[in-house]
Amino acid sequence: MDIIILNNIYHVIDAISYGLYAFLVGGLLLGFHRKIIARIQGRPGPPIIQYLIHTFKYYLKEISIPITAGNPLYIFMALMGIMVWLTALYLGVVFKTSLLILIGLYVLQKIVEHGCGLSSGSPYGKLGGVRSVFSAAAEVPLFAAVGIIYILTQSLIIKDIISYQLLNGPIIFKLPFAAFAFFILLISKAPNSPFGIVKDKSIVSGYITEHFGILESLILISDAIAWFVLLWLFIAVFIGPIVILNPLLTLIGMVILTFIISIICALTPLLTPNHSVMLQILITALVIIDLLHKSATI
Amino acid sequence: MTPEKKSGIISLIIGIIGFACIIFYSNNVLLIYLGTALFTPFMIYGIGMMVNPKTKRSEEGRIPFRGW
Amino acid sequence: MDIVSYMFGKSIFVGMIVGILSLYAISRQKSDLHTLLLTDLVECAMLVIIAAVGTDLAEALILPGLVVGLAEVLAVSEILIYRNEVRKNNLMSDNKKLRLFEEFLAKEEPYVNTDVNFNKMEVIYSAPKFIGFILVLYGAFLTGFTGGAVMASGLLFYLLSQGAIGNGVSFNDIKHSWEAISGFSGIMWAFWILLGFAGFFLFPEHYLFFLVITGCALALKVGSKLGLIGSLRI
Amino acid sequence: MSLNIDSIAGVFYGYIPFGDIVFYFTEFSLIGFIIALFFTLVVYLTKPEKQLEFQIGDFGDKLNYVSLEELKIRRLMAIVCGICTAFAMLTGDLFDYALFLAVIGIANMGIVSAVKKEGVLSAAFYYGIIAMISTLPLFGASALILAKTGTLSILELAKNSHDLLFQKIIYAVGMVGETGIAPFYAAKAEMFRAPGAPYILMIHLSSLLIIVRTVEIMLNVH
Repeated sequence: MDIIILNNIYHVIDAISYGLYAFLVGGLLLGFHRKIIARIQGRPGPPIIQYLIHTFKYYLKEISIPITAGNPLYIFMALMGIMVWLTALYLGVVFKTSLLILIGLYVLQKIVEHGCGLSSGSPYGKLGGVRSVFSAAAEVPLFAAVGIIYILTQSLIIKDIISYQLLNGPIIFKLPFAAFAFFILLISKAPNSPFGIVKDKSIVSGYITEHFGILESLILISDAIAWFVLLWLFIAVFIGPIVILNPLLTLIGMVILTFIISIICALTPLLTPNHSVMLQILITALVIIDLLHKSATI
Repeated sequence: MTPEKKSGIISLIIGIIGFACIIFYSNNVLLIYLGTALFTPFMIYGIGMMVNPKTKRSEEGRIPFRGW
Repeated sequence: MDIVSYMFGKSIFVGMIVGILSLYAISRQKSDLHTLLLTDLVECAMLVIIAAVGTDLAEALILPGLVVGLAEVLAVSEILIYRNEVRKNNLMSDNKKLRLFEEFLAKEEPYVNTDVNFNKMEVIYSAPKFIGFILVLYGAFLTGFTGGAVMASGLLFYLLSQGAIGNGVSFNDIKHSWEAISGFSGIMWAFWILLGFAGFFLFPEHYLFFLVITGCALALKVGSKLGLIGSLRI
Repeated sequence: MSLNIDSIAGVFYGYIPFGDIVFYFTEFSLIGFIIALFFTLVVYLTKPEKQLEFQIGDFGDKLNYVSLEELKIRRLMAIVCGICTAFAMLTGDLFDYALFLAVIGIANMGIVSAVKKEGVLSAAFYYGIIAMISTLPLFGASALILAKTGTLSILELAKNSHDLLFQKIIYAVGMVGETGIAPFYAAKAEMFRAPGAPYILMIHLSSLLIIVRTVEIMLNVH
């Protein structure tokens, strides 16, 4: 009996340390992202650990629940962000289960954005939430990409996808459209991205306008974990075991990906909501045509 | 007690109960990991509310939202 | 080739054509009401396609499909009516702006219409009688203890619904009916035990006759006994 | 049983034989089921927000008042929507799934039907029209699959290949219309402007979970 409990405690510590690792790496990468954008724009920029410093600073700030908020949804949404991404981290990175579950969890991130915006009752948050619903078009290519991957590998379990790549080489050369769709998703998740209509500065801070103090800190934590998980997923699904089986190489791959995305984010302007949605629908159409072509030939 | 403090205490209680459940009554590794994912945020929020400084505002409690 | 397989392709074709034609009509339509009616036509086309399969399973699928379609028509038409009402009100009253946090300052409660006269509905009067009658009849047909329970549920339902409508009787009437039903139940008990049950053992050769008496008397006894609860008008 | 469900939705835990309608559990469907139920609970517990709107071309904000009568209908509808979503995650019957989708559509309309804003009601009306039209491809495709294979059970359909590409495309089109995503959601996104956060959120959650689940079904049935 005692051994089981000790084992359980060991597993819990294991899980928490995984989460902490993901948070630290994701936070550093996001700080790096900010630094590169600053350098490209000719500014010195904040130090790389700025993201982590922000998180700890907000963690020690008091909050006050707005009079218009709908509780407990208002607080629960911030917690849900971390829940979603920790679950994605464990199911994807640790247990390597189905890709479909991870896509489902990514979709829940939309619920978090929408819920944060709506539950506060603030018009700015509301606009951020409604824009988040609009940009749900970014997920549709993802589903098509999942279909394409399934047709190629006959499996959606990440473990199987990795072992497929061990035999046949990286998927990115075989399915460029699916990889492109996934890459667009990464870009739209990055801060200051051309698709970042949700956190547009013209609507104050978008959906996190009302989530300040410790709640903002929670959202920052979840964003850092999300960045780690999404980068890992891209590398695991499209580039494969050469990079993913060695933690150090994985880290280097993440840094390179972040670097590419930062350059894209720094050099492109923010699109207006309708242009952003139109572009995403265009990519969707492209990927769906690819899916139909692939499934018709098989 | 302000509603903020109250929410912190409630989430701390939920977190502690949840962690006790997964440590004492679970024998599946996947379940332990998912339980950790579910209850860690409650713990983080609860502890954060406990270490929050005392407010310096004269009227403690609810205010209209920040964008106003 | 049987008739179902012969007609399958043609039925599907007809369904699709009806669907596409009504979509075209919807696109040309300006009035919301007409749009709604034409949408119902699309649902009919959906039923045609399901019916084209022509098996038992397809038959079982048509009904839920129809019900869901009707429910959607009802919901959408309800929204249409409500929208038109709101639009009319908006046109009549000039858009007055609410003050900030007026809700926390205002004292009066919003008006909720509670005095709806539900008793005017015909179904409230006719349905309980019919359901009660069917249940009593079915209970008599079943006989025995189960039959008694079914019968009693019919009686109970009828009496309770009468009470709910407010169609109640005076206290004296209740007393009389209570006495009458319990007396009847006692007689039926005697029938069951003495005539049926004892006779069953005394004259085994006429078992069928006594069995029928027992069954019927038991049904009536249980039915009337449990039906007594209904006359309490809880 | 050698199923490719294992390689799509994670570990296959088993099924409940409820007559024709078989509910089956996989890792994916269990997580979806629990999320939907959990969210329904949160929505039930949450007090509604009090929404402020800014005025265009004017100063000052407008506070949206939500009456009690309006709230009760919406809460009921949100709970119906959540329960339907939860069981749509588990069901193993194509027609049953289509029915759940239609009921979710009705519940979505019900959530916004009591709102006293003309724009929201118009959006709900157009969404309802699209949802009704898309019952044709949705139910029609399941009927076509029934005609071609003789079964509607996803577990049966997953066992061997039936060449159902065309039917699957029609089914997916029906789902897209019913949940009101990408090309159709111009109508639906307007609905989100209605006041009353937790209930409106249920619309979004149900449609997103349904999309993921549909992808799973489309991959399973082949």
